[in-house]
Amino acid sequence: MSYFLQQLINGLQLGFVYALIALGYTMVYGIVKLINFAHGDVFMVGAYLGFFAMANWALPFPVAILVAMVGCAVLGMVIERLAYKPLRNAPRISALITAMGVSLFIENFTNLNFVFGPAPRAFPRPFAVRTFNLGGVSITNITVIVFGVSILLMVALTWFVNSTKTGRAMRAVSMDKDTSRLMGIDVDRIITITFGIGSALAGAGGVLFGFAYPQIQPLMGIMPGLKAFVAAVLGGIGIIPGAMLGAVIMGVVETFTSAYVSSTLRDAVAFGVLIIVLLVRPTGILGRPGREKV
Amino acid sequence: MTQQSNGVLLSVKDLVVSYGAIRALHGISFEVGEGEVVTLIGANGAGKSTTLNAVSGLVRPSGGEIRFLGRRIDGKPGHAIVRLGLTQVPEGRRPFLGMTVRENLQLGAFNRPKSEISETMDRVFKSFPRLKERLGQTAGTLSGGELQMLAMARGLMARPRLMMLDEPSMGLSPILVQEIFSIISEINRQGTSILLVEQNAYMALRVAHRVYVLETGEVVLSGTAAELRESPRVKSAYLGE
Amino acid sequence: MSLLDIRGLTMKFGGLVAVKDFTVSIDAHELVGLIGPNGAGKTTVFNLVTGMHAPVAGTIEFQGRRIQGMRPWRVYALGIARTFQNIRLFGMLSVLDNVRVADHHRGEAGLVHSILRSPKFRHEEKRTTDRALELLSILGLDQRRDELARNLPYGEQRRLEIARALVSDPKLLLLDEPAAGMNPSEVGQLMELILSIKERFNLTVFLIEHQMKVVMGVCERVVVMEFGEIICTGKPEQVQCDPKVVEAYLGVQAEESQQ
Amino acid sequence: MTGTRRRLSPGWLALIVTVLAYAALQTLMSTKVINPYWQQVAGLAGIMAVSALGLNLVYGYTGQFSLGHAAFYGIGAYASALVTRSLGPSIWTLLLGIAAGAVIAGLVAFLIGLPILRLRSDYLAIATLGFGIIMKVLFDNSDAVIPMMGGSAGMTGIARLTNFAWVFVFALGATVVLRNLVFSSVGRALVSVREDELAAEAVGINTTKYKTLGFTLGCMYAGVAGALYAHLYAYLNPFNFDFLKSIDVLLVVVLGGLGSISGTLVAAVAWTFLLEGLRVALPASIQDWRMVIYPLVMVVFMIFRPGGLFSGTEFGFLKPRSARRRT
Repeated sequence: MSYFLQQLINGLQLGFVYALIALGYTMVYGIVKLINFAHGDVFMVGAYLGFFAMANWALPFPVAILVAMVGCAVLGMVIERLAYKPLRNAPRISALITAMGVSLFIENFTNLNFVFGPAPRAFPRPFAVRTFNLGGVSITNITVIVFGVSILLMVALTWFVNSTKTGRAMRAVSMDKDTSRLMGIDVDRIITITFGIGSALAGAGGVLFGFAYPQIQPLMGIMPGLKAFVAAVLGGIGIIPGAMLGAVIMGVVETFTSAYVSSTLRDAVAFGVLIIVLLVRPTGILGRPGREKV
Repeated sequence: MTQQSNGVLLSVKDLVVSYGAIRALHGISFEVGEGEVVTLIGANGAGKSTTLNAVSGLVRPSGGEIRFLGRRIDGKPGHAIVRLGLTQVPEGRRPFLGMTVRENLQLGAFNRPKSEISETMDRVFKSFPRLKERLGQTAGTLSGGELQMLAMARGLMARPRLMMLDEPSMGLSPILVQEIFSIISEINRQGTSILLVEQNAYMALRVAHRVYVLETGEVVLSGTAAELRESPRVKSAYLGE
Repeated sequence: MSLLDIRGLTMKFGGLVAVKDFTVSIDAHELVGLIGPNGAGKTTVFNLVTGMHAPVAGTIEFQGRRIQGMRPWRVYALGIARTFQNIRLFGMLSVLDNVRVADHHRGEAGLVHSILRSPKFRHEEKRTTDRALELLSILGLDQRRDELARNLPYGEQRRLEIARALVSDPKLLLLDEPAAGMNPSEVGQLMELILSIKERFNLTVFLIEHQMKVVMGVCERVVVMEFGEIICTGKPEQVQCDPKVVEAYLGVQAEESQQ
Repeated sequence: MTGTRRRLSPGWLALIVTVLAYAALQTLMSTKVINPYWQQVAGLAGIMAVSALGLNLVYGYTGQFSLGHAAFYGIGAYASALVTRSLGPSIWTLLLGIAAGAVIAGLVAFLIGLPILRLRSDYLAIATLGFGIIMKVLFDNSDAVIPMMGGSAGMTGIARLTNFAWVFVFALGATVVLRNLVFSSVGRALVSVREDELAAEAVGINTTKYKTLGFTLGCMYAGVAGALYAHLYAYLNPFNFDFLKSIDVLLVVVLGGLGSISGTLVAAVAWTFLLEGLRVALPASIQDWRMVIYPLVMVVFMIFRPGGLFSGTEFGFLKPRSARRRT
């Protein structure tokens, strides 16, 4: 039983990191219908920014998270302006291929020796890892930080999207772009902001990932990126609570597969769950089934 | 008001719009004056909605010019046009279904200062008292008539000089159509000019001051509403007589 | 004997009742109009007849055979063809191919014959091409055979859709607002076209239309819908005078029209 | 392209040019003017062409967005390698292996396609992507069931039974078959599904059948390509059949132009040679930049030519006579 609870905690921790990435995927998809493959790489850049902030500039970790968030927000907005905006009216496949191109570019560019370099680096921990024992389940202060920061960010995002003018505009644009224009909303600006916020969350996710699984390298974003996207689809793409739910499910399923079945099969099981959910409920767990107009 | 506008709010000259190889508007011209209700009537596909979408910046014209208050607005982005005081209530209402009535109204006032929103809302509720009761409900729970009212109220939240309405009667029962049209007249009396696109020619001719008849992307007939009510051509094509 | 027999047809989307207890019977070689305000449920009736939706309740019999809930391609193979309100051509296929593809279901030379270019394949290809060209020339589109469908002007796209619907020799043709977006002279030509193809191909036609001129000009019988229900059926002249229809369809107050 | 009776028809002309080109290449290879390295690259280009033609059938013609093409490529590779290793290397077991690769890839595609082809566009892409990742995991763990497959260490001991000649013949065959298929009633049915599924149903096309058909055939192409690859490279590693490999093929199809056989052929050859060419052309010190330049080319190309090289058009000789314009 305590083993089960322990794995559940581990799964939730992974799920929360996925959630921070998945939120960016789902917001961007909701607004421009683009699978932003480069998003996982933004997450990776966030981890590196956190690394530099702490290891090279000796900043405290809350500041490191902020640095990563700001840096990633800028990166996300630059990617959107340079690579995606020119293709807004092009066939969707062109935008998708471009996203893959951007993703490969970031991976291979940061892989160069004078940038981050291919060698994995140990993520610094500015404090000792302490373990608390709660009835047979051990929880580290790292886990507490991961839970705390991600919950804080998710609450903040939910508040922002639901209760601010810009958040309202983001929802409006994701529902109906033309009508949003008729309301006087500058749709391009909202799209850029969305990329910025999504990327900032991924940046924070990168730093937390570094804390929890303390090794980073330039290709570290690929698999978490894919899984976070899958999580977003699982929960119902474009739906913010869906992304959180899907991410937690992915994290837990993955951890349980490793713990009870085989760690080499965990990706297969995670994606198997995705395919089954899509077949039963093509628009995801919280998604609304759509009807085609004749 | 700027001098060159001479009481003309909106003037459209030789407007051409194409979708790919298909030309939807072949150079149409019309004007809307200060305080007027002007209506465009015509069959499905005659180019009425395209005209409104070109004026409000949703589609880019390939020729001609559009002036609002004397200023060129063709080619300007849609959100900038709204700021000048020109709003469009789109065909099919297009409410933000997942949002509440209040949020829909707030979005209508997107570019207005926060301080005036509650005052504008109160003013709008005078025309649409039913919406006040439904403020907290999501738009998806409203009936067709209420959705049309929401769309119009949302348009008014921007405090427009000119409001364009696309097919407000669509899918509504005759009694509701009556109600909607009397609200339109009332909005006009309170000082907002109206450009109305309608298939329901009877009602359109009743509330409008002036009328333009569109057929396959061209203006084929225009005049005062009274003149056109008697036109045999309008009678046979649109009034089914 | 009635060709199409619809009884108690009902359709719901979510909570909304789009069509309610719709009952109509159409005889062979009739030309029946279906009119009503926007959103009355006319297109939904067409979608139910052609298998695009499965009804919640009711039956549809075509030549004595129940077809409700059948997949659209099966319904088509039985002899019911349609056009769409907002023109649904295969934009990146040529005009000729748009027509030929609608004849595909009759072909017997499948994959292997196609890959081997067997005599059977060539024979069928020639037959279907000849048939398609014949229809294109009837509809005045033979000069356009190699254009991509999406590059045709609006009026020609409408005619191409009709050509495509006719290639399979349907018994029943459903036309969804064929005159939409046409100017009066085009509308006149369209009316002649509808009447001439009806005779030439021995068709039964069921037609949705907004323009009263078309409805009054070609229909032998008219069914009027409002809010998903039939409010009146009859000859065009009768229907036109029915106050209920005037009120629903023309959107005018009944008392006013009586003045 | 308006061949009159006196001139040779484009089809025959193309055949003659093809045979001459092949003879020239083969002569250059056997005289070692083209060294074994470039022979191998030429072989890879041909394999890419076969695989990409398959994906073009799935996505370009039938409109079904697949991000899992590499999985079928891998299935074909492993299946054929198992056949030749079990039955001993010979031309006959190679042919049997290629057939097995095609059939098994097709069978898996059919079985997985039946449920997932109901999904639309992006959802189908995600499902196929998921399938690709699952297959990669299964290849990684294959040694647990069939030790010969080697799992994540890779499969060795495969006889090098293919060469440029084999690849050329199969690529030519794949092209002709696809051309004949596309310009036929079946081909029109496939394209109608891509253009408008609902309208296709309304004109008598059983869309489920044709989606499954296009998907299965396209994946059989991938199976053939994988079988050729297995016996050209003589070593298989699950790493070669991962998500990025699917992207590679998709890229060739999109760069060439969706729904264009000519475009796919040109892009497959150009892309393979560009990548390998950069490897040779760049000095060792900036080798790493190769992988930076390649995605940049991709992005710039998409921004300036989103429709690909040949969007929906073909070289004249790739159209049957009946499909050529009459002028």
